[in-house]
Amino acid sequence: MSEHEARERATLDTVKRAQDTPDERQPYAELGMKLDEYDRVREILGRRPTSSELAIYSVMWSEHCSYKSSKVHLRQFGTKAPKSEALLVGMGENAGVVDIGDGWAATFKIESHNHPSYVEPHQGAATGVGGIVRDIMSMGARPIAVMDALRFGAADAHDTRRVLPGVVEGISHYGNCLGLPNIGGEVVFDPCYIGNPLVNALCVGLLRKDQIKLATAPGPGNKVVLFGALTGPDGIGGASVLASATFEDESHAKRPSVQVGDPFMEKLLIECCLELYQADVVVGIQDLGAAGVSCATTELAAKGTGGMDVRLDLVPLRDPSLRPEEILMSESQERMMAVVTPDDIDAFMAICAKWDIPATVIGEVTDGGRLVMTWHGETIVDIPPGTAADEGPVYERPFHEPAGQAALNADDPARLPRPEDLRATLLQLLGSPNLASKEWVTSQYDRYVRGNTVLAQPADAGVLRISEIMPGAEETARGIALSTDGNGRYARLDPYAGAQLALAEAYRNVAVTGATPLAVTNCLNFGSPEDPEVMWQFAEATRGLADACKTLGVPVTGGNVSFYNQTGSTPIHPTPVVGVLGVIDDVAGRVRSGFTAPGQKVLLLGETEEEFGGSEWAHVAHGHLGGLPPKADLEAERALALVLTEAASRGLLTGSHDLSDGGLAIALAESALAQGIGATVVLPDGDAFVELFSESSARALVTVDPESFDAFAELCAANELPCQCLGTTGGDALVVENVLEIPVAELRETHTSTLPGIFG
Amino acid sequence: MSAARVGVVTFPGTLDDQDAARAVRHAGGEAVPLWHADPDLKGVDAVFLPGGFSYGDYLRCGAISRFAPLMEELIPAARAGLPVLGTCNGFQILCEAHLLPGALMRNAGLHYVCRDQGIRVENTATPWTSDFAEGQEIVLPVKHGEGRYVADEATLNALEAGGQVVFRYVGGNPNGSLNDIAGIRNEAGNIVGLMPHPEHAVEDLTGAPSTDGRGFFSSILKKLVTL
Amino acid sequence: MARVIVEVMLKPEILDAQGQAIARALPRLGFSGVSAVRQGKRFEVELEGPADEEALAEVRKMAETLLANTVIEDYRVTVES
Amino acid sequence: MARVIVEVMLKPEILDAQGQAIARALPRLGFSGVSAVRQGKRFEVELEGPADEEALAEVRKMAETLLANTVIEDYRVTVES
Ligand SMILES: Nc1ncnc2c1ncn2[C@@H]1O[C@H](COP(=O)(O)OP(=O)(O)O)[C@@H](O)[C@H]1O
Ligand SMILES: [Mg+2]
Repeated sequence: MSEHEARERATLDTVKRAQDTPDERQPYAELGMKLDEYDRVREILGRRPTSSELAIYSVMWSEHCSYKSSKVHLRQFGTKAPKSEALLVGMGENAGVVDIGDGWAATFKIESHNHPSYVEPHQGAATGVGGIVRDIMSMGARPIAVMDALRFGAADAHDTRRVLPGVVEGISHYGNCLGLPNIGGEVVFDPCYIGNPLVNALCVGLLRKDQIKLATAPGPGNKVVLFGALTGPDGIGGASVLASATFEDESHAKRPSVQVGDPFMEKLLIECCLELYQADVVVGIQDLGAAGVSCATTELAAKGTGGMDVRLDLVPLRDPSLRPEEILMSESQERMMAVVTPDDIDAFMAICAKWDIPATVIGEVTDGGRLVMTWHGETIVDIPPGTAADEGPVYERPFHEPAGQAALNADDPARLPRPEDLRATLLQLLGSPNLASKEWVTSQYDRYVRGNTVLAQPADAGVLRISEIMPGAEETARGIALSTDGNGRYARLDPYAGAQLALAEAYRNVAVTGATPLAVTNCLNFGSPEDPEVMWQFAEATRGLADACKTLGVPVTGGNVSFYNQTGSTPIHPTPVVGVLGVIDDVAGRVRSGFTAPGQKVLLLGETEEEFGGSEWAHVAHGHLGGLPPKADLEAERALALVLTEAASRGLLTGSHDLSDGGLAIALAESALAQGIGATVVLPDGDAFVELFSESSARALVTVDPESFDAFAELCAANELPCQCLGTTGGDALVVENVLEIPVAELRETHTSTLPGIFG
Repeated sequence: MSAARVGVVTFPGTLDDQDAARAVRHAGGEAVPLWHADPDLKGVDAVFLPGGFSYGDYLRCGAISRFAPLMEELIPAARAGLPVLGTCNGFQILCEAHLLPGALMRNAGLHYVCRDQGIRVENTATPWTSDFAEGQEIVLPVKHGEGRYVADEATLNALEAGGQVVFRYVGGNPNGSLNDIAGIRNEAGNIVGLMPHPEHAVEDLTGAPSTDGRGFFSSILKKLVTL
Repeated sequence: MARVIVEVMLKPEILDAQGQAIARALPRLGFSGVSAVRQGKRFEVELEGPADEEALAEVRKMAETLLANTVIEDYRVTVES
Repeated sequence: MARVIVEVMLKPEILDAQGQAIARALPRLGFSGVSAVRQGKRFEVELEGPADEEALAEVRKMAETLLANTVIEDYRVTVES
């Protein structure tokens, strides 16, 4: 035994030592644990935990892993869930799975990597993509596309120029390297996100309906295999310290070590996993994300027999000096854990070798009901795994309406001066960072790779065909559509309505392509749950989202909560980001975005009210946030989607675009920009400013061939959907009669020059 | 008559192999998968080196791939006249393997660029471009971070003089490549490399801007049938 | 007219995917006897004036804020001899 | 157990887009007095044995064929002192 080993041995905190030294002081507080949580661990174990056990409980019971503050609210997504035949796997697994027909299923999920992306934008965002992709892989699916919903401080703020390019480069590099087309997302700027950018990454995967994999370790005697990258000191403490505690400006020195990704390794891991599934040599599988080995072993064991023996010293290391506690907490990327029968282990290892993926048997499933870990023969962990994985603390945090909420809602934008020059206002909005072209960002993403992208930016939703993605899918004509949306300003004014509006917009974006919305994922970005005002926002937003999902008939299949998004005591706007997945029976019938041909009738669907609370106009023209957000009329939203999908399937639509931020004016401009085709329209009776810029929901702009007009109008009437013919496409200018005329070239110049002007 | 057989190479990290194979099939050929670690060309009539990030594009794009066991077979075969097309990463590999002159460097704008790009076909005297008209302008997707073609002056002059510049960017140069070069061929003309992606532009349904990529595959298949 | 060299390497605890990929490739390419490779960056900074203490302090600041990402990288500034 | 350093820099006649971008950014960031920046790569190669002539010849070959692309780059091999 070397001197080093001897020293290590002497300081090793074994179960035996824990029994012998019951009163030893332990750094539970430093690991983010409360005294009562620590006491609960002692009670469960009937002794003090070893330091390795403390590492496990502290990460597993962190906000990030245990959802201790959000659980009581998230339950509504289950209790209020609409009946859905499509839902194959619901919340609680790595990702939800939805039946998309013809024997195929889609799995999708959105997750945040906000804090790491502030500390190290490139790696933080890159590993965010990597993590969500592994979640999708662990369901047995081939990842087929990614999306990214981003929020930054003001576009011209100094720190935004540091954070945004790094984040975009990280997503770009990681996603592009994996060969996953990026089919959509959002980029939103608001001063509230300075110091707290939001980086929410979504991944969608495809699998045969009968080949879903679950994170479970059944069958005593089965082998536990760790495969993928070696374990290093990446993001140690990240799960509890980085991901769930707010950090202060002066905490430079306390910066935890960040995780660094290797997309090449992940690409090999994807192909390797797919071959393992194909060969049917995997009994259970789990990705290693936050809390690494701690999380994978406890969750696999808890969902299996409950028993597992692990030899922690067999974990292959990048840095040989790592201690067992560190190995347990390491967040090294690009790792997976599988449960494999002894009969299949050779075949499993051979496939890993083919892909150059290191794989090591580190343990075995037992029927002992306990997770036991040893380190060079000494027992350092001996716990009932369910207590770490499933029986974490649950908090009913107090909440109340924020002090200024009523005053905020009373500050109606009706008091704001209205513009005289609507042409100038349209251009001002179109060139504002939130509405300007996002091409500076999206041109860094590969949207074509693997040749199955039917629609991507700047379409309302990303659309993929299924038939060519995987062997055996040739027969299906189906496609899937996906959109993510969220509006922090709306949610700030009314978190209940704001969450519903986020869902409504994503739902509408999916419907305008012709797809039927099926299921929901969500990422809830909020301030500190220990702040009762933030907790109120959270409670309202979850209640709103759950109610809306019920009304619209789309179940929540999974998601993610990110708390502590605040600088000092100032939280970000509550920002629920909602992703909706839809299915289109014949993907060839998808509807393209905007004006696609001249001579088409331009129709406005839905009803316009005077709604300027939280609007883009109030924000850009006046820096104003007050009043109430637009009404979330879900029944109207449903009727609109029904008409859109029905019309698409009958081939009645030649183009479509939903109305959202910036209202009709921006929808018209974006539609003209899509292919450089102008239009001449007449506004409905009423105040031209309101008609153009109000942000009422449940509206869309569509074009139809004059020959299809009657059939389409009938369809609208049958569904009681207001439909007004505004004019005709054609020409090279957007003409709103008696109001404004802008050449498409000028629209384009205004739309495309803003972000390059800021970011180079 | 059996279909012409076009080998499609997969390295660890290759991404566009599936699209390349599909494009070959759509054009009526047989796509034969070739694995980087197998030094076996399986008797194919032509080879497509597709895009991606082989070996993560670590070190330099294509630098590690060119040493793959398969390349030990491919390099002499290409020198002996086997038609070879490299797109994007495939082009980079061909340059690293010295089958084509010059090198591909980080884009002048320092960002990865994915966009629909105008391209002029400058030379149709290759088995991959014979179905195009000289001077024809087409649109293909480009998507790369390191596509700036560079070569020393003598090489550039020789390329220009010898009609070895096969494709040039029009309507804007996405990466700052010298002389707007988008693709080149070797002297014999059997080896062609370009940054744009014909394999993504063969179908109406998928979002790519055109079906102009079909010309590459119809060219090579005609050539192989008439051989 | 002095030249200052800034060398930037990943911190030892940070995963060097590039270096690892090279090291893994070497035996296949017929190179043996290498136990590890790390890849970093090297900047040659040409100064208009002499490399005096003041100028070096500037270059160090430049390395700290721009050339290196000190969250994951270490740097070293030397004057070319 | 020696460490050999391989430095790879672009040939002087090749446009160094990264170096130029840095040089252009410097004045904006408040750094003056820099006339040019060039960016290259630095490899630290850990040998299993000593850095004798034979080993160095191997590393030179590695630099020539793999670590540098001699169409556009020059390299230099040194033993770390
Ligand atoms: N970060 C991003 N990543 C990928 N695509 C993006 C991103 N941001 C915006 N996009 C795409 O740009 C287009 C315009 O975005 P946006 O105006 O927010 O769409 P919408 O209002 O329909 O939600 C959409 O196709 C969207 O998916
Ligand atoms: Mg939209």
